[in-house]
Amino acid sequence: MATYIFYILGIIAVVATAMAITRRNPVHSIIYLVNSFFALAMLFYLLGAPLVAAWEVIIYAGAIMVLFLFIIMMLELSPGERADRQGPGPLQWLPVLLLGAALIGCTLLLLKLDPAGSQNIPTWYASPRDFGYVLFHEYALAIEIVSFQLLFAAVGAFYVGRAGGRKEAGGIK
Amino acid sequence: MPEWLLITLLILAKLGLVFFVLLTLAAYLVLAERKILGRMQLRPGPNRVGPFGLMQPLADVIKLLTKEDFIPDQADKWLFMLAPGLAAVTALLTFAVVPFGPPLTLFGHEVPLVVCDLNIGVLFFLGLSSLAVYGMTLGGWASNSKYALLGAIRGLSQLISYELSMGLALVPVVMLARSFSLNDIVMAQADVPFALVNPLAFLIFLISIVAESKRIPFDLPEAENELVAGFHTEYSGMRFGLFFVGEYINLIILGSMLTVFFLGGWMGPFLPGIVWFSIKVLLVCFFFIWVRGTLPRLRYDQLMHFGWKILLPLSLLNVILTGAFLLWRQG
Amino acid sequence: MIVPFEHLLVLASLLFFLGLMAVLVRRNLIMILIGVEIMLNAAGLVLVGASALWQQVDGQVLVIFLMALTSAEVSISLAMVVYLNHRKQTVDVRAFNELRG
Amino acid sequence: MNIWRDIKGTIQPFWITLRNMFRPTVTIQYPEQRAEISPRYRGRLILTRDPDGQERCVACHLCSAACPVDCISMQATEGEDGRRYAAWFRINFSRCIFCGLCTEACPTLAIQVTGDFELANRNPLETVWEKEELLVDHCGQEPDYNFYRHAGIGVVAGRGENPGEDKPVDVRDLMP
Repeated sequence: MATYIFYILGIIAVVATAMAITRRNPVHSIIYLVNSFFALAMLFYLLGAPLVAAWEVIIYAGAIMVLFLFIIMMLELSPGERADRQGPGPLQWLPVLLLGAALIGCTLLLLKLDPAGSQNIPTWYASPRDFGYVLFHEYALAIEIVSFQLLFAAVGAFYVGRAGGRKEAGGIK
Repeated sequence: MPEWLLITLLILAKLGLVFFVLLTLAAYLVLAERKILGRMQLRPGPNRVGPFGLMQPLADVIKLLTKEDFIPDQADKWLFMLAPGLAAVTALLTFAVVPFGPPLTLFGHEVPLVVCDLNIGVLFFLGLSSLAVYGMTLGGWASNSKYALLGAIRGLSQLISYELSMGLALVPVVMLARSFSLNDIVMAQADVPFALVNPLAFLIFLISIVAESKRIPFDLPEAENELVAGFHTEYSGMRFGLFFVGEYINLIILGSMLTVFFLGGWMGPFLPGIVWFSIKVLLVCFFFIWVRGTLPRLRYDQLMHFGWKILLPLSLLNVILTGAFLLWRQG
Repeated sequence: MIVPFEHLLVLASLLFFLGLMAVLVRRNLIMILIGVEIMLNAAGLVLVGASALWQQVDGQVLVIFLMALTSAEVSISLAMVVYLNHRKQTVDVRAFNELRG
Repeated sequence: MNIWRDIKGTIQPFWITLRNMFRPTVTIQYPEQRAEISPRYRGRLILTRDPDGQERCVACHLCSAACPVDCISMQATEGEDGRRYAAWFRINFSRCIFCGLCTEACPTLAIQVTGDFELANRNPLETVWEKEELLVDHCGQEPDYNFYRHAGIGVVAGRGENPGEDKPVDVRDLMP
């Protein structure tokens, strides 16, 4: 059962991502991407990581993609007038597709060499309690570093937004 | 009857019950809101359709169903059609984790009165409430109208700002209950509801859910006298109806979340659990309507100032204080 | 048992290369950032899979750090996009081909 | 303290709205209950008649000139006996603002206001009232007034025969 769900979710994720990167309209690609993130979140749940699945939805689908949507809307790329109207043609796609195919081929060859690859993933479940224990005991220093980095990011975003906003009256808040 | 069939049937029955009750309650909440607002303004409210206007929701639904479904010319058609459904579905889904009563014993089985008791119920609620932004935003963007776009941008930034303090107000609750499951959180409030244990978190959560429900005094996304009707300006017929129903279902959901997290859920003396739960949720809904009848709308900069400079630091401080208190109590 | 670890790695690499292709081929700044997000997610999938394979929580912890870093990165880079859009009124990368801004 | 004032100002209105909830409503259930309108209410316009049953309106256009929204229009004509009257008279009640300026302007007290306010209609064209609908069979608020008895024109009675009116002066009489 879990095996089938894995493959279905994997196909959904890949197809949705492929649709997302080929759409001309950024808003459409964001919708497809949110779809793909949902599939990924369910994959995480399947692999025994309920907390990561929840955060995938809350942070990626609920915050980061919303931020993208916000920026697109603020830059006034309405349905009538699109940012890159023509989009990349087949001529631009061809070399990238070839490159991607080559890279995937290399990956497959490498996987063949690795003996760990053929191991099966067991059914496993990390309860939020275990997760929290490891996070706050073994990685306490890393949490401090990451929180500092979030602070720097907040200050940086504030500075960049303020500098951009000074030109126009009011600007972005 | 095999075990799995019974369990499936019970889950389906609970789903159907929740769905039916939620939709009916949402319809009658609209009527209740109009009635109560009317009484607060010294007028009787709708009283024409049926006795005391009790058939008004039915009349509204018939009106909405028979109206023309209008799609603007330059609109992004698919997203325009998708958005209202998204708004209603995200609101409905959240109720899956709400425990609305103590476990019942049916056919020798213990049936928990919750559609699905997830062990990460709090995160499920937060995730879905962060997805609720999409219905509104996409609806506003896809309409290709300036008022709808402005309403959508306003709503988007308002919702993601107040979601932070809402989530942070829930952290003390999780710390006190030592679980993400809503059932355990209700169980932890058997003696004292968390509203009395941690009144600051209660207050922050209350203000944040008023902002999350996009209602007065935080109804900037649909401020009628500035933005026509905000993000649903271009909607008509049942698509508008879905937005409308979604909003009221969202109200019930947020009310039941407040009940579960801070008012002790279905805990209460004498009466059965479901009755206590309904009384508490309806009281919270009345409070929402009361707020709407009382307070004026905030200005947009006041809203952002309040969210980021007052509510967010307060909720962070509250997390620290609760943690210190718990550590001190442990000794 | 769910699936062989290989299959998960193949899925993750497919997602990663799709993200890479988006970064390489798209000329819209926002789409390039989206490609980066896809690649980060693919990395997260590998981490969670490895965490399940060896039944250790550390992989999941790394994914949480990944998400925190990503949100920081996105907030900065989107602020930059807004800033660049203010300068040149476009988000096409071809407009930003000189060092002097 | 400013913040205490703010908190008080936020909490206090809740008590006021809650108190208002239990006060009796002031709504009048209109089709069943009727509002008691003031005797000086300015409602729908009518065209009244003389005490002797003739039309008062002399089609002088003063009401139409006084009307701020230009909702009155008419066509003047004259009868065999020298009596002026309106060939047609039209008031567009969908434009009328019920200000009553026309009644103040009317020299013959022909156009008058009534207490009627139920003018709602499904067809907008039916809110345009013609002379036949406007004209009533009574004198309205001034039952004794007859313009032609004061105007000095020999329409109702011969010249100089109205009460309080001198005989017409024969100018040739004064010839030296």
